[in-house]
Amino acid sequence: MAWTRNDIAARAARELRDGFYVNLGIGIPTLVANNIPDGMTVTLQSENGMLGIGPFPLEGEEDADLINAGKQTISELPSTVYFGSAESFAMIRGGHIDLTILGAMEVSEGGDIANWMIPGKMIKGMGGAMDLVAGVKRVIVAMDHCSKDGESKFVQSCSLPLTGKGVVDMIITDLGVFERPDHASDFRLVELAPGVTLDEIAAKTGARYAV
Amino acid sequence: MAWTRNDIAARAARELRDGFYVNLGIGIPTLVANNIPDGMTVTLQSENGMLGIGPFPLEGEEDADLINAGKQTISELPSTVYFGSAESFAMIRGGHIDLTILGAMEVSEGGDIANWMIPGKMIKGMGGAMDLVAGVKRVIVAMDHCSKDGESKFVQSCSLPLTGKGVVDMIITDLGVFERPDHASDFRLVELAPGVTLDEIAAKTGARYAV
Amino acid sequence: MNRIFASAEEALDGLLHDGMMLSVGGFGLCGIPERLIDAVLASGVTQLTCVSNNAGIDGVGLGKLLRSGQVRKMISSYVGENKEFARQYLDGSLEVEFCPQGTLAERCRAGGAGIPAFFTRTGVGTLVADGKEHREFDGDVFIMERGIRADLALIKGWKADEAGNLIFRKTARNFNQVMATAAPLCVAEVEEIVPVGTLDPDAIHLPGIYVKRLICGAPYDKKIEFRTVRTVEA
Amino acid sequence: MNRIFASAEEALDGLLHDGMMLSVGGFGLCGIPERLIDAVLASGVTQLTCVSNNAGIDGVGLGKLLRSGQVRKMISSYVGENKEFARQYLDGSLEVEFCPQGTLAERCRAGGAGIPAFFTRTGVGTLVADGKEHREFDGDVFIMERGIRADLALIKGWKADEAGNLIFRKTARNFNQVMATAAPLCVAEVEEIVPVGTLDPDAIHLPGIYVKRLICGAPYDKKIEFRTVRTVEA
Repeated sequence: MAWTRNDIAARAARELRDGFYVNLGIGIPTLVANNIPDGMTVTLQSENGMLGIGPFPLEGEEDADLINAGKQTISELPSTVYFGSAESFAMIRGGHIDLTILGAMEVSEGGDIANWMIPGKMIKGMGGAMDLVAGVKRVIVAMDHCSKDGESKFVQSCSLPLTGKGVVDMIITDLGVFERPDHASDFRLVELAPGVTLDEIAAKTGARYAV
Repeated sequence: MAWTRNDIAARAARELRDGFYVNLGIGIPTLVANNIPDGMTVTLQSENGMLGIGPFPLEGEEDADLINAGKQTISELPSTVYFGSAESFAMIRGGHIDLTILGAMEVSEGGDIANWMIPGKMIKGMGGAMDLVAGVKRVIVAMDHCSKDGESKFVQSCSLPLTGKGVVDMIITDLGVFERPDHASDFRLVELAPGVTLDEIAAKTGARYAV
Repeated sequence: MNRIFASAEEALDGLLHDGMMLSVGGFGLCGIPERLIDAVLASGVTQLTCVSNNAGIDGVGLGKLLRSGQVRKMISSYVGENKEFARQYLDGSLEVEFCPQGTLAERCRAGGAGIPAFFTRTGVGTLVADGKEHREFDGDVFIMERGIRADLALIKGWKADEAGNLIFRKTARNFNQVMATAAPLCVAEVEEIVPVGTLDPDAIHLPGIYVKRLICGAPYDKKIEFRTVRTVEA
Repeated sequence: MNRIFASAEEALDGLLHDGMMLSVGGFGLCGIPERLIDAVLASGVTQLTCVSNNAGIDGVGLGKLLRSGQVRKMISSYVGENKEFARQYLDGSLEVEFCPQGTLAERCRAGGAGIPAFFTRTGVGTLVADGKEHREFDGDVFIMERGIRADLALIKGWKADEAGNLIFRKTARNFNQVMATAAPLCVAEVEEIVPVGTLDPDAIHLPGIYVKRLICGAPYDKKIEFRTVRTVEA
C-alpha cells in the first residue's frame, strides 16, 4: 500500500538530525513539522525573515506582523529570531541551512527540479524556491510519484521550466525513496513503500535509476 | 597670516549643512567636530560601526566597548546607533554619507589623493580610507599646504601610492581653499587665508589650478 | 533638522515624478507602506517601476496602483492572487521582471551598498539565467546579477525616533530594511514616533541616515492574507 | 542539542588543523575573542591564515599568535603599532594581504552569503586594483573582489542564549557579526549566557544558526588601546 501524504512527510522527517536548521516548502513538506521526533531540536526557517517557526496561533491570537513564507499566520517560540530578507537569503545562499524539503511538479534523473511555472498558464513567480534549491546544503523533494493524469513526475528530463539544475539529493514519493550521495551520481532506489514492488515502481517511473 | 590647524578645521566646518552625516579622518579633520555651528544637526559616523559620535568620555567613564575608528575611547549621544562593519561600509560605499573630511600626504590636480603609505617605510595598511574616498558623496581634504620639507602637497601628480583616483572635491590648506564643481573639472582657488597673496600660493603650489 | 511630516502627502511632496522607480517594502500584505502607497495613488504620478517582492492583492497595497494604471513595470519574485495584475500582465500593459526572492533582496542590498553587480548560484540553468553572464569560480558556475538602485524608497516600520532611527516588528521587517537602503532617499511610515534616546542604540534595524522623511501612520488596521489557527490541544 | 562548552579548549576540540583559515572578529582590541585566541595558542596549530581587520598588538589578541609563529598569512586592513608583526613582515616570514576595510567586510559578508565575487569602486586606480578585473557599469569603473570563506570563525559577543542567539555591545560588534557568517562553523565567546526566551527576538544581532559552539569567557579585563578623556567643562 502506497504512502499517504503524511507517511511521506514522516519518512522525510527521518532525514532530520538534532540541531538541524530546516526550510520546509508548502504542501506535503509542511506536514514534516508535525513529525519531528520528540527530544530532537529542529529549527524551522521562514525565508521572509524568521528562525524558529511556532505552530499556528490560537484563535484570537493571530498577528498580522507574524506570518510564514506562505503568508499564513503563525506563532513564535522562545528561541525565535527575526531578521530581514537580505539576511535571510544570505543565510540560505551561503549554505547555512542544513536541509530544505520541497514539493515539485517534476524532478529529473539528473536532479533538476521544476516547481514554479507551467508554460501557457499565468506565471506567479518563483518566490524563494530558486534560492533554496541553489543554496541549501541538502535538497529533498517530497511529492506524489505520479501526476493526477498518472504521468511519472520523476522523469528523464523535465518538460517544465526549471527551478534548479542538478540540485536534488533525495526524492520521497508515495511509492518509495530515491537518493544519491552527490550531484555527480545517479539516483538509487533505496526504499519501497509497503506493498510496492520493484516492478510497479519501474512501470510508474520515467527516470533512469539504480536499484 | 596663514590659517592655523583649527582655522583650517573651522573653514572645513563651513561646508557642513544641517542634517549632514559626516565621516571625519584623523588629524586636522578631527578638529572639525569642535566647529559645528550651534543649532546645526550634524551626525558623525565612525566606520567601526556607529552613527552619532559623542565627545571623549569623562575620566572614569571610559568604556572599552565604545571606541572610534582611531581606537580612542569616546561617548555616545541620545541619537547614537551601533551596527556592524559590513553595514557600516555598505553605508559608506553606497553613497549615504554626505561628506568626508580627510587628511592627506598629497593631492593631485586631477583630484587623486595619497594618504596611506610611503614606499620604503613599514606599511600599516589603508584601513577604511580607500572606501571613504571612493564611496562618500563629497570628499574634502584638510591638510597643510606644504610638507615639513617645504614641498607643496597639492601637486601635478602624486608621487606616493594612491588612496583614490580623481576623488577629491575640495582642498583646504593653511593658505587657502581649492574647489571643483565635479570630477571632470579643474580645481579653482576660491579663497585665500588672511594675508596670503596669489603670488605666494602660486609659488608654493605644484599643481595647476584656475583662479 | 526636522524629518517628521504631518501626512504621507506632505512627506512625498516634491519627490514624485512620472517614470520613476520606487523600491517598496513588505512581504505579501505584511509590513507594506499603505499610507505612502495611498499618497502615491492620490498624486496621480504614472509610468512607475515598482521594485517589490509582491504586488499586493486586488485593491490592497500596490494592487491599488495597478488598478489605477500608474504602474508600468514590476520587479518582483511572486505575484499570485491578483486578478488586476493578471489582466494587465496578459494584455501586455504591465511589464514584469521576475526575480528570485533572494536575488531580489541581494540586488537591492547591492544597489544600496555601492555594489553594481555580483555573482550568485541562484537561477543557474533556469530561465532566470538567460542572457546573463555565466562564470566559473572554484569549479562552480554562477551568473552575474546587477544591483538595483531606485529613485525613492517607501517603507513601513514599527517605531522610529525623531532622528529617524527605526525598528521593525517580527516578520514585518522582511524587505523593508533592504528597500530603504536601495535609494538615495527613503520615506518611512511608522506606528509610533518616540523621542530620541528611547530606543536601544544596539537594537536599531535601520539607522536614521536612511530615513530622511517620516510620518506616523497610526492607527493601522492590518490585513491578514491567510488566517490560519490551531485548536488548543494541537 | 547542547552548544555550550565549559572552556575555549573544549569548544575548539577537533576543529583546528595546521594550514587552516580563521576569520576572527574585533576591531583593534575592541571585541576580540581573547579566550579563543588563547586556546588556539595553546593548541600549537600552525601555518594559520587569519582574516581579521587588525592583528592585535604585541602580546595581545592575534599578536600572541604572531609572536608564537603560528600565523603564516594575515588578511587585514590595518596593522599599525605591532613590532612583532613588523619584524616578521619585513623579514618575509609573514605574508600579508592588505585589503581596504570596507572591501574586507564585504568580502567576508559575500563569502558567508554565497556570493563568490562582486564589483566595487573602492581601490580603483590604486595598488589594490593591480591584477584585478576592471569593468565598467553605467559609465563608472569598478574592480572585482572575491568573497572570503574561512574554515572556522572565532568571535566575541556580549550575551547569547542557550540556542546561540547572540547580541553585541556598542562598537564591539564591528567585524564580529560578519566574520561569524564567513565560515561553515563559528565558535563564540560571550560575557554571559542567558536562558532561551530572555533576549528580544527582534534585537538579535547574530542568529544561533551561525553560533554552533559557545562559551562564557567571563570575567573579562578589557583593554583600551588609546584612552582619551575630556574634562568636565568640554
